[in-house]
Amino acid sequence: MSAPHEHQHQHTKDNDDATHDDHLHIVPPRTYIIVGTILLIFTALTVWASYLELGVFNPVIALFIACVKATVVVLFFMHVKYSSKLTKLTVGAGVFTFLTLIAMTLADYFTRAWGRW
Amino acid sequence: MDHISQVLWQFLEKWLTNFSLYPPEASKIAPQMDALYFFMVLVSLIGLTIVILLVTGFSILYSKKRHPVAVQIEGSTLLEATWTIIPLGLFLIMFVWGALIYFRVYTPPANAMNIYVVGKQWMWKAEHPGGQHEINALHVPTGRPIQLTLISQDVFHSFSIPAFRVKREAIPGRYTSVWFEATKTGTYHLFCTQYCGTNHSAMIGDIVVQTPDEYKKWLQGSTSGMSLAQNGERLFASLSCSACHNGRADARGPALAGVYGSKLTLTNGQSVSVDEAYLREAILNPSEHVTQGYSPIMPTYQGQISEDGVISLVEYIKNLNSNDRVEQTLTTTTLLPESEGKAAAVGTSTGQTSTKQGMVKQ
Amino acid sequence: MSDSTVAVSGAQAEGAHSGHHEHPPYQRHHFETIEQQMDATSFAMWLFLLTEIMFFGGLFTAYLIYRNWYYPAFVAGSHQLNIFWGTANTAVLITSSFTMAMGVWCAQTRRKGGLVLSLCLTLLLGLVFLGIKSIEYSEKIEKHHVPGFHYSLRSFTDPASDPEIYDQYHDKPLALDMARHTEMYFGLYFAMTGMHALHMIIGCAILGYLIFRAQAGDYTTGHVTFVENFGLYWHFVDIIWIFLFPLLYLISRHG
Amino acid sequence: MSSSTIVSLPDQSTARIPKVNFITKENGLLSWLLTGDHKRIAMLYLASITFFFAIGGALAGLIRLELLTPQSDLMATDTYNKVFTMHGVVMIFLFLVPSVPATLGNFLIPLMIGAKDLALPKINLLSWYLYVAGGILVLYTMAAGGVDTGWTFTTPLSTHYLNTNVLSTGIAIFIAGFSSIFTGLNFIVTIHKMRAPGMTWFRLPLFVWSHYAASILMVLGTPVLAIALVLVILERTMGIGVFDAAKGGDPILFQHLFWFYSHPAVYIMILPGMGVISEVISTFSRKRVFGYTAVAFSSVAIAVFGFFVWEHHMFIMGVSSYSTLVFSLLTMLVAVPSAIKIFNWSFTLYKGSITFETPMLYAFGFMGLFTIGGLTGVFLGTTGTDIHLTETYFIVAHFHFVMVGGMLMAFLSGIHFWWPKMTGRMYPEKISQLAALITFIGFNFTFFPQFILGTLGMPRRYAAYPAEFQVLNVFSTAGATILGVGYLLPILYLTWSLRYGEIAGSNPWQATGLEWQIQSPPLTENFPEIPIVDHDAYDYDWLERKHEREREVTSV
Ligand code: HEA
Ligand code: HEA
Ligand code: HEC
Ligand code: CUA
Ligand SMILES: [Cu+2]
Repeated sequence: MSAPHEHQHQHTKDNDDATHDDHLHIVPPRTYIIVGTILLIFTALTVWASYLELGVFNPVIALFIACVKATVVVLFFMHVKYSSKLTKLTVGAGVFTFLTLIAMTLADYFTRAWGRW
Repeated sequence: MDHISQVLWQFLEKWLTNFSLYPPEASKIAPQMDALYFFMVLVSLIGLTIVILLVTGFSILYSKKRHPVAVQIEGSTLLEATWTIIPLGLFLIMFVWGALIYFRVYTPPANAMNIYVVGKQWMWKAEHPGGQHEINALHVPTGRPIQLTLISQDVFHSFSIPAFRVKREAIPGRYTSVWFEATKTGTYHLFCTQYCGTNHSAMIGDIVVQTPDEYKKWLQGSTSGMSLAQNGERLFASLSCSACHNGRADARGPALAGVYGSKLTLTNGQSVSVDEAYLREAILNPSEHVTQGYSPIMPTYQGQISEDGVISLVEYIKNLNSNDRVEQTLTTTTLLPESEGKAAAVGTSTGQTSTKQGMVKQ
Repeated sequence: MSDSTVAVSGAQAEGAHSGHHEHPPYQRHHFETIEQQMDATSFAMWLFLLTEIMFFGGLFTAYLIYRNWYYPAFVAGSHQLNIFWGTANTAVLITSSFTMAMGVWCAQTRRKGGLVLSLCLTLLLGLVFLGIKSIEYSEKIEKHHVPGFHYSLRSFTDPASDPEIYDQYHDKPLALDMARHTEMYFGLYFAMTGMHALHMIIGCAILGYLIFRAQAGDYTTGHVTFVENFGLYWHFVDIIWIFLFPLLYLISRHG
Repeated sequence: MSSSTIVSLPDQSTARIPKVNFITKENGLLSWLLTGDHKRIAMLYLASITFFFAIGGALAGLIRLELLTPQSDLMATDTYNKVFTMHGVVMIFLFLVPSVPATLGNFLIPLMIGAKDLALPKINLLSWYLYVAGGILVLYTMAAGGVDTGWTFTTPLSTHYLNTNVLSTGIAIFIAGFSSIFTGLNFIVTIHKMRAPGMTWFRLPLFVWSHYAASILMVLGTPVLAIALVLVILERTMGIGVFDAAKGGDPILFQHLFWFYSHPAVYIMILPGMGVISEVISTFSRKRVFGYTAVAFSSVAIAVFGFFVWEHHMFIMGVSSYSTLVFSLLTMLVAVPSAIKIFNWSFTLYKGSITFETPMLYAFGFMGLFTIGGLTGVFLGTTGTDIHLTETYFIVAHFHFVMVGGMLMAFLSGIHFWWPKMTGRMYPEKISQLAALITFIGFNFTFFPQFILGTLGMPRRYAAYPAEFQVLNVFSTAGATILGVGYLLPILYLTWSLRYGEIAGSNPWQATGLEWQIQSPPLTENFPEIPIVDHDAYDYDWLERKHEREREVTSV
């Protein structure tokens, strides 16, 4: 089998953000199987949790589980755990802007209830 | 030639008489707003002058002729810090000052006289508490804080009185408010400043500021019979509100006397203070904020009362200080024809969301 | 004189294409090395996914506001969704993500058969997802729960008229004003799942193309970028669903 | 300051345009329509945005004509509404957003960082086609009777109360938006991954930094506009209710989504222009930009803070007063980096050796007009004064000062500056200086009176207005006429110069950027051999040394 080496350093230039070994990191199928199973288990978990009477914690738990699942997908299926800083930063920037949109918009909606608009 | 110069002269004259550079200051807030405005103009002029002086000065001093070889300079932390911090400081002053004015403009004093304004494509309708209606005009007295409670029947509009330096958007589905105290008599422009479709530019009118005496006279001269509260009372009866809100011990709904201005606790634990906006919500979307101790049985009146009708009801409830008046409506209900009372109580069964149906005549 | 200031003189221009190092056939001319090309394309894919995050961000914002305002309507609306189909679909999609990840692995390790198989499975699961989704949609259409098209409030003002759901949750009837807001719930439901389904459809189309090329052996000679990038897309669509599922289906399921 | 002290043109009798260059490389329409070359795509963009600028300008002319008299006599009010809507849509989405980035940015970024092309040439071409598709849809909209929502698409007006072509316009902008996303995405990838050896982040020309910042905004902001438009379309076709107060929706939510894009969009529009100004001012004062790092980081700061201020477009629209505090404060913060830039540019002139060619004149125009425009933006960002000034001609004046006085001046500055590089030929210097002057004068005549009109309270989007505003409006219209001449001139003489202009040689301005060290027009592959960069941006000593070395070589 002609699989490339897992860590092959080949710096062509001094680009600070280029760590060239990312692409060649091959995640073994075992990891995928574990991750896939975890995801299925968490799916069952979240359905089960939704039948419990937890008040405000129902959505909290549902979202928490969803976040865990999403993180696992991003880290392993999407290889971010093995990727360059740049990729991690990119994901971070996306999540940050997404939260900005939501949080700053809701800031208007929640403070309207304080009485003045 | 002669003819032409005459025309020209007329034109010029017309121009000169129709020319102004600054709007009149006709409200209490206007001088305060202008103080800030001129402060900002001043800062801007200084800033602009500095920039212009720098650019032209250096251009002259260091033109290629005078200064053939450039001296390379990296930068200067001190200078850069200066022009970061000074503008920032000035901007922050403007922010604080501006915010103070903003809150003043949008926080009506408790003793303000309330006038309702309904905007719709393409006219303004003002409703005085005494029941006087005005279209594209608003009469107000000097020396008295006036609160406007605004709502739109369709799209966004904006109620703008440049001479007062106040402006507030009238939005669909929710009351907004603004207040002012006029100081100078006269007639001023009223504009709709939010783009609202074809005749946006025709949605204009006059603000007539009168002395309190003149205003009183005007009020008397233009009463149309019923005050808002009286009209509300009529509606309260005809829509059978009094069937539940009759103030009796066995009533299905809470007594409404004195509810305005009080604080209510809702079933979801929230506490709300009852203002015009809340009353409107309580009538149109009752099940969204159910008062503690009651069940959500009150039907929605959405789509059955026009905004003017809601305003009358709100004004009526606001002025309910004791339950006597409600008792009276109970007697009037029985006098009214059956059908009108019924028409309002339906609505639970149909799944229609149309807003046009079942309007009760005002 | 200025012509002579050219850092790279014109004479060299002729020799521009005298390739001095070996390039794999799939390397584009303007990249120096194949690593640079792979880096660039995968970075571009990530940036594209950022735009997708923000695209759905607008929908999530709308959802959060209205769910907060009209909670009872959203609960009643969510009871109309079939939790079995929802869960099944989540499982299907997660599995497809897994097969996609395996596909990438096969491409990386140059296993052509495995790659084609994984891609086919992924496509199959994607289609199953869409199939289930269309079953769910048709249920809504039958019940007149599509906003704007003779939307019916009956299931909410009179839950008992909808025995299937009523037997499960024993919902109390909603007041008319609140019941009307279920239309908002379904509006968002269709907007969100519709946008998601659109992404799935595009994904399936690309998968078809990928399978075709993989069959020809295109991705098992070291040129895996396209497969990898498509994998990123597919996983992203999966993540969106991971959030849509609890938000839309699992609001207050307890009776 | 007589003509062109800095220009070092080759001897016109012997000079030739290099036979092999990106323009002559291939012939035929198809070779342009299917090209992957960033320089050719830039030219395609240049032609198409000029076309749309002419349309937008013609519509502006109609606006100004109508406003000559207080009554709505030239056209009916709804025609007027359509005219300003199409003017806004065309100018913003089809002209100003792509103006500098898609033409100059496209052309120059690979050259400046020493790359052979953008990272994704096909996506680049796709983005042009998307632009064209969006443009055609806008043209279709106009032909089909136009749309009168205003460029801001305010709900529920756009969703429930108009029966004009809202859908086709919405789709057009949606598509044009993706064109912009792809441009931004391409730039970010290119700047990260394609820099030549030695071209570190802090050696990048500031033009590249500002495009990087603008690209971040394009990538993260535009999709929110897209989803806002999708929701408008769904609301119009299905009535899903999210923006419909009658169904419990909140029309203000649309404003949030729209301005979440459209505020950052104003920085998408200005940042690339600021990049141009950095290059031009440095070149014509022969000095490195004062405080390079501060200017570079201020671009990024504008981009980041730009995401947190959108609500300042909604201060009186019924948002919570408490949230206006936050957004107003952040608006003040975002204004500071712009001030930093203005002062740093001013001090770049200090102890320089300044000449006054056309690009520099436009740059000076930019500095003055953008300062006015920006400072009046602060008036609007201050909650108190915004109450009086919002939705009046004060806003119209504010944004024309920043967009026309700022960005359009910067665009023209850049076009003149890099014209010799792009085409290999010079334009007639005297006429172009005159045009710059005319533009400046005409501009001030057109838009300065509008500040006064706004303070007086004249509302925007009015086809008819009270008679006392007429004098100032006549001024404004007269100014617009001058302005129109000012814009027509460059179109004419630049076209003329394509054929008859003097041969420019590779570096007529003696500028330091990498793009100036290769032939003009450049080769298709830009650099036959990827350069190795060993000096900072704006290193005029390096240029000097290089010339010296070359002289030695030739004299030996
Ligand atoms: C290129 C486009 C562009 C740019 C760069 C800007 C820049 C800014 N804009 Fe503007 N804006 C628009 C385009 C733009 N704007 C448009 C199109 C609209 C209208 C949309 C519509 O409704 O149709 C608008 C509307 C608009 C509003 C909404 C008004 C309303 O609807 O009520 C506001 C409010 O805060 C605002 C603020 C600002 C501010 C604070 C800046 C700042 O970034 C400016 C910063 C710059 C400076 C501050 C100048 C430099 C400073 C100095 C040189 C310092 C001087 C020295 C001292 C103070 C000592 N703008
Ligand atoms: C990039 C953006 C941009 C540019 C460049 C311009 C340029 C101009 N704009 Fe505009 N404008 C906007 C963006 C822009 N505008 C926006 C976003 C709005 C808000 C819309 C809304 O409310 O929804 C607006 C609104 C607006 C109004 C307010 C309308 C109202 O509220 O009622 C006015 C009024 O004077 C105006 C005038 C002008 C003028 C005189 C020019 C001049 O600078 C134009 C000068 C150019 C020319 C005159 C053409 C040059 C000549 C040629 C290219 C030759 C070829 C021409 C032909 C063959 C015909 N514009
Ligand atoms: C079927 C009975 C019924 C009718 C008819 C009815 N209401 Fe109510 N109303 C209630 C009940 C019960 C409540 C308390 C629960 C709640 O807040 O929804 C209430 C609450 C209110 C409140 C909120 C104040 C408070 O103390 O909670 C207002 C205001 C109000 N009603 C006004 C009206 C008006 C105006 C009408 C007629 C147009 C009307 N109601 C018709 C039953 C009714
Ligand atoms: Cu009403 Cu404009
Ligand atoms: Cu803004």
